[in-house]
Amino acid sequence: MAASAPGAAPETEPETEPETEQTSFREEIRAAMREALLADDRVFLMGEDVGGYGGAFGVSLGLVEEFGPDRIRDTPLSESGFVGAGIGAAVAGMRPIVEIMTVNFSLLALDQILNNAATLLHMSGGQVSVPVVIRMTTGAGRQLAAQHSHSLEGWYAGIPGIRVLSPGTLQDARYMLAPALADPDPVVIFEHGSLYNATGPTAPRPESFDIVSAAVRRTGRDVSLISHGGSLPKVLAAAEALAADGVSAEVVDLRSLRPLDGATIAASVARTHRAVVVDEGWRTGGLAAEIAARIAELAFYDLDAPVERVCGAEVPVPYPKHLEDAAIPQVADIVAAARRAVG
Amino acid sequence: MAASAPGAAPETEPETEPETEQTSFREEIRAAMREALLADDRVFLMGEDVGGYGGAFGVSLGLVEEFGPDRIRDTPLSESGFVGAGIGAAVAGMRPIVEIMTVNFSLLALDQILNNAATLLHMSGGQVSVPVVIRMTTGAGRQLAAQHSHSLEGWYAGIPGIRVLSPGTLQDARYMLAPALADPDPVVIFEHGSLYNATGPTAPRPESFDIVSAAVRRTGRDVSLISHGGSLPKVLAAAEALAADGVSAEVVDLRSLRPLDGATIAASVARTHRAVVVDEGWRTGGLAAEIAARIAELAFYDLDAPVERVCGAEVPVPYPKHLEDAAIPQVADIVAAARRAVG
Amino acid sequence: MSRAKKPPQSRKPSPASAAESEAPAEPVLSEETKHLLELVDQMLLIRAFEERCVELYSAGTIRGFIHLYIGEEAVAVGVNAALSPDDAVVSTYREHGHALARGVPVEAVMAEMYGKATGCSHGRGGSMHLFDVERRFYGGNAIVGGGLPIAAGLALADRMTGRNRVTCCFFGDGAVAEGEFHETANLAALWDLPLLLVCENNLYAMGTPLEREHAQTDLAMRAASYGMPAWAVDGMDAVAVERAARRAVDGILAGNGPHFLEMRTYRFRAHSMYDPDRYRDKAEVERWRERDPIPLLARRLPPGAADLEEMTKRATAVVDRAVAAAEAAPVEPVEDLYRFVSHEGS
Amino acid sequence: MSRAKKPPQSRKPSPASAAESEAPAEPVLSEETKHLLELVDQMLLIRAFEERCVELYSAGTIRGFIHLYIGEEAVAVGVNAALSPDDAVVSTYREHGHALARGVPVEAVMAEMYGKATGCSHGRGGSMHLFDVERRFYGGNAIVGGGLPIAAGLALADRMTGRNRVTCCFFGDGAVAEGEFHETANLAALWDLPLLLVCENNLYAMGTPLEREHAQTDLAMRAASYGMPAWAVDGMDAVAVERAARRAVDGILAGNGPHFLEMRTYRFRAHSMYDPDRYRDKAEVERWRERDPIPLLARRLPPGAADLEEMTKRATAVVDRAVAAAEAAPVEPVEDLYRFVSHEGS
Ligand SMILES: Cc1ncc(C[n+]2csc(CCOP(=O)(O)OP(=O)(O)O)c2C)c(N)n1
Ligand SMILES: Cc1ncc(C[n+]2csc(CCOP(=O)(O)OP(=O)(O)O)c2C)c(N)n1
Ligand SMILES: [Mg+2]
Ligand SMILES: [Mg+2]
Repeated sequence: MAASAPGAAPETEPETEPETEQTSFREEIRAAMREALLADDRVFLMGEDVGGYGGAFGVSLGLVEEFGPDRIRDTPLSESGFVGAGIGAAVAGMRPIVEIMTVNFSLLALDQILNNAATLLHMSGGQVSVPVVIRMTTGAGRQLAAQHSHSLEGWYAGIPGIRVLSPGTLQDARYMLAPALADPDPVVIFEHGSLYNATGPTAPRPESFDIVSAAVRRTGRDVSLISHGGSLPKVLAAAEALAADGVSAEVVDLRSLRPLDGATIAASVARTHRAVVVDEGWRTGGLAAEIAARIAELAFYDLDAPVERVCGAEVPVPYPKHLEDAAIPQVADIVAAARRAVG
Repeated sequence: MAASAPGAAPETEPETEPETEQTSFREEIRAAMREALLADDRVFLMGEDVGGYGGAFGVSLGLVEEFGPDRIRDTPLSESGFVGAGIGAAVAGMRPIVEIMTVNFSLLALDQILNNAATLLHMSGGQVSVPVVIRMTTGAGRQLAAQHSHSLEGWYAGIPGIRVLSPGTLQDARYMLAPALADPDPVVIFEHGSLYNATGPTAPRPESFDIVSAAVRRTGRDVSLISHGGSLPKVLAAAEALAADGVSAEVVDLRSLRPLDGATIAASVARTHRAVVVDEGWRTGGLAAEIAARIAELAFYDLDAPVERVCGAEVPVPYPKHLEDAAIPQVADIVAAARRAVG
Repeated sequence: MSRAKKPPQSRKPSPASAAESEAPAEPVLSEETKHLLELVDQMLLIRAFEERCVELYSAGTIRGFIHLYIGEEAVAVGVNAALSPDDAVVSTYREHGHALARGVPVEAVMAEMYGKATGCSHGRGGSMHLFDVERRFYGGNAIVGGGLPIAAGLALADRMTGRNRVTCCFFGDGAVAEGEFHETANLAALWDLPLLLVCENNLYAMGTPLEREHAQTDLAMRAASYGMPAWAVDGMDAVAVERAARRAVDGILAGNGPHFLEMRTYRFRAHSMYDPDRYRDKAEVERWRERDPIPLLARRLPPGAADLEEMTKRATAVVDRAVAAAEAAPVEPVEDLYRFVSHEGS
Repeated sequence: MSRAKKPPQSRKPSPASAAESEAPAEPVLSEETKHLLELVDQMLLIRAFEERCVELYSAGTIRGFIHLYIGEEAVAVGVNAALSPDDAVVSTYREHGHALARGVPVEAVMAEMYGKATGCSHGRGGSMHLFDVERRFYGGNAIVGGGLPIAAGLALADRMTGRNRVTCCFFGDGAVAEGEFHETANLAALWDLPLLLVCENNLYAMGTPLEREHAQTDLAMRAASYGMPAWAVDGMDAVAVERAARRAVDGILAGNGPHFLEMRTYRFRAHSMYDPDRYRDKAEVERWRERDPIPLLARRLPPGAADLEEMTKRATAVVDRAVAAAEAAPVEPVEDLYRFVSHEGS
């Protein structure tokens, strides 16, 4: 299905993309998986249509030809079954990368993720490690309507026992996987569907690289724009627009949604005294709520204005473009919220 | 399983309970269902062991004898299947009460609840109504360990398209069901396992009764203690302790977790200038985060101190009593948080 | 209420045949021939509708995920012919054919593809979420297997209220691997629900061939293991499909509980727009195209009874009008974003 | 690595038999008799352990949910006898018997019931979450059906790394209705996983009798529909259980993929402590008690070979020591609450 996402046509895009120094999220994630598969026999990729089809979004295109159907393993439509099998294989010492086609379908595997992956280590008194990496596409923006447009990062970020990552840059798309696989605990990686085709220059291999700290992608004085993943480009564009307008916005990219890097967030707010949190998930009880609450706890006396939340509208995402656009954060909404914050 | 909860032994307790003017949560919920079954042929109860067994917590004890196995319908262990069937029956005009034994198992039905129950009305452009009521037990406190002690109210409270209720008083246990069944949209009712045996005088049938507004259970000047469901008794006890100590605490019972009654919350904080939110769910991304964020938005300039969150520790709930007690909010924790708030 | 098997002509005519009926009916045609002509008309309408969707999608006029039914039309029209207006239908994201065969107006379906306020789901759903409650069409569901428990619930309501009618649920071969299929099959058989389970086995779940989805590829046999009548049918032959569906519906109405039909069919197009269809052998696709359900059924008609060219023109004209209407139709105002979230419009 | 079928005595002896082995072995006993005596010892230990649990629970010493295995012991000891130490086991919340048969030290299991730091899960899990990774016992799982996909994953790892060993998953008749059973059975059969599926059919899922859980109550036949060898076994007869398990294990090790065994058994006690057992006819319970697996097996031994009274005393003594140790053991300090949440102790 996903393959029909206009924005995510794996088969057409790669061809048309300049293959020189430019690269895309899709290619970087594929390169990361390829490297992991080459480096460690225990690593394998499992999910619906990851093999012959190349992945619903074409992320694993070509891998089955190189690594074979055993390590690039197509699964039946059985989300709870194959995610649980990935968890079990990890318990047995493998390093599975389990791809859930989209976060929408991950609800069918949530029992396995919460009650087993996140819980086995503790229930067993430290005996059972679950070094599994679960990748899933998230987000709206391609007119896929109510059952294919969720952003449930906030729920996963609330589960003790797992690590949750949300790459928003090509470098993170490329280099977050290795440390995730090295983590003895379960790691969930969210890939925003609208980023797969995002291109840019290939990032150099970083000297040191962590998956725990947030990154300040742009420094500013007047307001902190805090976001991650698919919203990051919009936030950077908003910061640009605000600058043109004399408002100096700092952009904090969370990168890790669990654990949250409260120190970096608080430090930024301590500098700017104002915060806007941008997350595509539903506003009530979403990730933005936690970040707003944290800021109010960590930087209460630094805040000069209420924390602004720019979130998804609380509707099952509608199909028509004009309504979908209205349902998820747009650059203009971020700019407006920042203006309210700076008063 | 649940039937073995010491605190929830339906077969032993009712006998030992004084049957005169005193009543219990269990009896009030049963009375509410009985009334609904008598009042409307479209109402039926469906779930695992709701019939002959009387419900895992004995809530439906005796109903199958009165209404028969068709309307008090035992289901196989198929959470997604029978919850979905309840949704479908509601679409067809019935008024099903679907009992999910505990919230822990509701993860297996979450796809049906989110992607169908909460979404069908919108996806169909207003054509498909889903007047289903889903009851589930929630919470820890009975040493049931990591897979039987969740409090996921915060997740459900974040789903557009459904109403979420959390009775914390005998009166709400008794009278929330009828308006929930009258609601043309899906309603999820959380029953805290530790409340079933809570007893008190039978509440009079209220003149008017709503399921949208929060209730101030105790008025106070110095701090607002905001909570719901199973934590309410602890919060009232904390208020008592604080009073003995010269701290006047106001107790706000949310009652409805979605929609949240922001007005009542804000009004209380406007009076007290300090807030402590108490919820048994994991702190990060839980219900308390949303309430803290709301307060900071609605009452920013009224707040004299950061909002305190007293929540479940971020661990899969451990089995031993001393560790479980340490993992969920206790009266002492609430008192301490209130003291921090009033400074 | 019990009901007798209704003769074909008593069933809701499809829009296309409605259009046709204005033309003077060829007097010499038997009822049976007229019925088959109606099925051909319905298939032509679905085909014309979807071929137009391809153009509109390529032009960027319609968006989202579009899953074409081209090649599988005999299943939708054959099954629908066995259903009566008060039966219910639950479908998937590949449901243009089911909706049109059910009689959802072409204009409303096309407007939905456009996301217009006049769409059969008010424009909120798009291709994967077509609804028409008046016709008891309970929708496209885009979660594979997600419609199965809902269908069981619709059937349960009829069972509990003693209404003798059928709920028909369409799903694919891939859906059979989902736990929800298992739970629904067991519930339906256990509770003797009036449920018609129609598995459209087109041999692939996206890019995964049947034999890599299922250990036991005889899906009818798998279903039979739940203790329900189940058999496989040539899904390219509308007559065979209708006959099987009638037998199943009669069995259900007779109180024999759920029935499972494995419709052996094939999609001529890729899984969805832009799927490059790398995983299927072109020769295989060609072999199936030779069994295109439309000419297959037309060949069964008495010589001269079916002028496919003429009938295609009529279907195309119906689609043309639907496109024109959709183009002209209004969209919902942005202010109405929160409409339909709840009855209160919370 | 391939491996030969190991003779019984090469298997890890259970603590009870270890205790026993200190006593001079009766010289006239055949290997077979010794092996059966060992199985009786294991069953007596499980029985004694659980009867003590009832007392401790009633006294309020241990808490949480306690699901007794009393009456089903033959399944645990018979299946375990067919497994070798490098095989893996995944179980349910009714797993005292599986853990003890597997050789998890009684002291560690009893300490876990107490929630003590010396428990086999450090006291974190309690009755429903017994773990012992050293013995490849991957735990009690309290989500019905939740262990099945995990077991498939353990088997998948062996399959991918070419280790020729078995993963055994225990689950109940009720679990077969869960979608996860279906998904796991299909995956295992599709991928030829070395998985032994042991369904403990005790005729009830909590208070719901088999015929109200399943449309098709012949569970072995249902499993066979996935294309795997499956048959029913007298679960009260430890010898029949072991024979069947050996056949299945041999088939799995020979590369024939997953096998399913339906163990026809019965729980003599209620579903859990405090379940008043309203839903079962006392006469039915009595009939089954007449087939108590312990005397049933003892009767097969040569006259005089088994002194049940004496053996029971030994088992009770083992449990006494375990209780004493558990009583004396320390609990984890509250400061360690966050321990084991993640390797970082985040
Ligand atoms: C639960 C779930 N998993 C995965 C998907 C993505 N997806 C959409 S259609 C499809 C293939 C379904 O195959 P089948 O059931 O045979 O139906 P067909 O498309 O062949 O008609 C997949 C994997 C989904 N929509 N829902
Ligand atoms: C997913 C899930 N649903 C419901 C429960 C509650 N529950 C615990 S055991 C049980 C009955 C299981 O029956 P069966 O599988 O036959 O195993 P048995 O207890 O008979 O050994 C139920 C309903 C649960 N623990 N998990
Ligand atoms: Mg298919
Ligand atoms: Mg059972």
